[in-house]
Amino acid sequence: MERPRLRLPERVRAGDVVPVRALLMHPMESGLRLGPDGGRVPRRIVYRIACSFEGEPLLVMDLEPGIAANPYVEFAFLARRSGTLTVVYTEDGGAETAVEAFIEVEA
Amino acid sequence: MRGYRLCVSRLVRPSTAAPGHGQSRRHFLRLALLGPAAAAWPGVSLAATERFDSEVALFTAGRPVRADGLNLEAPPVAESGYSVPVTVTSAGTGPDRVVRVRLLAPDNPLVRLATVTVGDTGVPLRLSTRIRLARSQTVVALAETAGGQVLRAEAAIAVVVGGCGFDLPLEPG
Amino acid sequence: MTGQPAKRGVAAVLGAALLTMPAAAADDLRIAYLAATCAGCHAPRADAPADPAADSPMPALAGRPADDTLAALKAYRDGQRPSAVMAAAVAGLDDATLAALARHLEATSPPNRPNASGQPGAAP
Amino acid sequence: MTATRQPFTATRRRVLGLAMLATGVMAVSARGATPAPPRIVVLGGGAGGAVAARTAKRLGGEAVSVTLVEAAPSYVTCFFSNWVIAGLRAMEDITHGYAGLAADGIAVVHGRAEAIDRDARAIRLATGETIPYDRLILAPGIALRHEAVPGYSEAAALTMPHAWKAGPQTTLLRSRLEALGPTASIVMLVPPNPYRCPPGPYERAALMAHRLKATGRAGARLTILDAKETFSKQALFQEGWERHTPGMVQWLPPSVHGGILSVDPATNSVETGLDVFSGDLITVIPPQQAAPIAVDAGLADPDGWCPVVPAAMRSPMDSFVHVIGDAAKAGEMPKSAFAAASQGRVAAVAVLADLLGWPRPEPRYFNTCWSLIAPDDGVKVGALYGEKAGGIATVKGFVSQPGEPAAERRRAVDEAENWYAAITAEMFG
Repeated sequence: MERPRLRLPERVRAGDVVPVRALLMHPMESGLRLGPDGGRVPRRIVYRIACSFEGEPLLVMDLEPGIAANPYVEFAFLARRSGTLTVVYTEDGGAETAVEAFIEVEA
Repeated sequence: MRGYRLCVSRLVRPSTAAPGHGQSRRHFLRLALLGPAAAAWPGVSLAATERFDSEVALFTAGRPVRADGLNLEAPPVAESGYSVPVTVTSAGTGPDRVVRVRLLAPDNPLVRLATVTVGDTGVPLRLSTRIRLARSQTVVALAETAGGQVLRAEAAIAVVVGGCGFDLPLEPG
Repeated sequence: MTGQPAKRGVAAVLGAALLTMPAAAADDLRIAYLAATCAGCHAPRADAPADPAADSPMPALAGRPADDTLAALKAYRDGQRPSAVMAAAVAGLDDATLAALARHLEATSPPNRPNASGQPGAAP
Repeated sequence: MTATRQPFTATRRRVLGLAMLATGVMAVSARGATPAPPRIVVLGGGAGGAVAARTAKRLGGEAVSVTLVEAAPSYVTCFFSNWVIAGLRAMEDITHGYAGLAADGIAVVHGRAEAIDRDARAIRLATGETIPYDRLILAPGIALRHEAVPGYSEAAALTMPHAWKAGPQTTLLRSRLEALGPTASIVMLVPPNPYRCPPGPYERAALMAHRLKATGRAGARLTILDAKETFSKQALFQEGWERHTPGMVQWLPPSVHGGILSVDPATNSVETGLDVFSGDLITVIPPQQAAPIAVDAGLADPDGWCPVVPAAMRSPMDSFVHVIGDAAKAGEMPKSAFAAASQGRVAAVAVLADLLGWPRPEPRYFNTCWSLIAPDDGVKVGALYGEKAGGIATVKGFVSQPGEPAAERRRAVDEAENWYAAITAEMFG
């Protein structure tokens, strides 16, 4: 899998809303498409995106083939303390790729 | 996508999501929202309606469905069904905080798009992603609150798919 | 290219005739303009066969019998012959205009470009 | 009329007769003295300018003098330059000379125009020479606004080619594409509307991916960072990319990539609101506006494009000037060679009607944009346009559909090739 891309502010104040934007370049092959040879292209999708902050789950997305190629998710959480946000992508077959970002929260 | 907001819950009659109601209401919505474009849409097969209704039933588990408290934002017209932005929002906090969201595309070959489990983010729900649409249809978001209520919102999206006529806006060139 | 001094005389005669037909002359520019719009697509490729009936998505129109061209233009306009491009191209043109355009195209010699055999196109 | 001219067609003779009549009337009014015919000057020898000049001369004959001012001795068409980048055509195939215009009796001046003196009704060349006009048809094309992309410049274009003006940039992008490895990453920046050739970037992506795949480099990836949320023929392109080169082309709108912040030629990277995108090859198509000569002459709006009166492509700022082609704001017509040629014909007959006292024909604006999705898979979009509420608006349009039979797509490729032959014949004779 390609390197996931994650954007969030580097430094915020406690009580701020922290926007999270995560993108992974991935074909999200639906399994419902015919290839050039006329045969069905086998399904290969990212079926889970798990976002956690210091080990606590913030958002877990279970994806179906109806999610667009290059799955993108945007959400927000409340800045309470400094720590690491982790996003783990799991694709069919079990392969995983993860990206982390540290956010410093000023009191 | 700013400016493409569509607060569908205002346009929808409170729904009980009873099996069999889905198709006619969606049909009504199309006519109401899209006018002449709706006439060009192929009818929904009975099997597709059943798949959708069973998805709804699975999520609601017999609980009543509220048509307020949840918004689904999407462009009313999508140039292409390959990647359509959608945003689910809810102002609910405390017991009304959204803990789970399911996105459904009734007229896709696979009705279920995604299920999102929301942890303690500390802020009201605002979730954006991008979906595939096989054709024009009304996308449905279902949500479950911490207090166990089920919310529903819809957004009608006309998919141009290469221009099913020039009655829909199409960029020149 | 060969000189055509005789034709200058013909032009002068036609010019004199137009003195007494200002309305027809005015129409000439309009039809000549419309014919020019056709040339945006309908010019023979350098490698195209000389036969205008040969299969080409945009056949040469110059020198074609006016009746054939007129029938085709009407069929496109009225939707009897399917072509979204041609339907748009002739939309809103009345029968008289299409007939004048067809006659104009018939009277036009094919462009004097070398064809596959390296010879200039034939003048009418 | 000299013995070396082409034989006249019957129709040309009739129109020329009209032209002679007009000349005669002027001669009478001047009490026997033969005045010089009115001067039509066309500035810019692209699709719009060349077609305007040739239409004016063909229909106006000896009743008008037509001069074309163009800096370049030969013209490389931007249309079909994507075919060259992908190795489907050679540079020679899209390079044309102006000899045919001179043979028509058009005075072709190869010089760089420096300014338009609207008061004196003359063009000033870099050599100091001035060319007076009675009517000016201005077809100057676009200027690339390199500076609109932070970090980009004319110098940076040697590292991150735009290839949006055909010529050395086309050759550069082609050679850079050829040099890429089997798993190379390419990043393409696409500007906001309006810009020259709306479907061009997406055709380029399709053809670059085709070239890479056809040369054993299917592992390469092309990421489009677009300034727009949607684009021309989007579904057709997205379907085509997936069908012909699955997984090779990724398109990201600003709502996903977060907006272009800057480019860095030193590190071959692009910073967006989401992340830094690095590439082995980065191609930047910068935002555009009308060429400086039109802007400097006060013929452009604050947005950098030249407004026109729809009936004749005449400038509302100067009734002696008509602006055509990519520099003009032609309502719903896209900036394409086909559209420019269509506008060139309208401007030419409007100028003739104006100068010679003929009734002006109602304009019929038309456009078709063909795009290749693969060498044997073509799509098109186009329309007839008319004057509507003071602007140029679509009257009747057409567009290819997803899932069309292969034969129809192949036919669209034939049409595109046929059109190329037709328009270059119309431009250059």
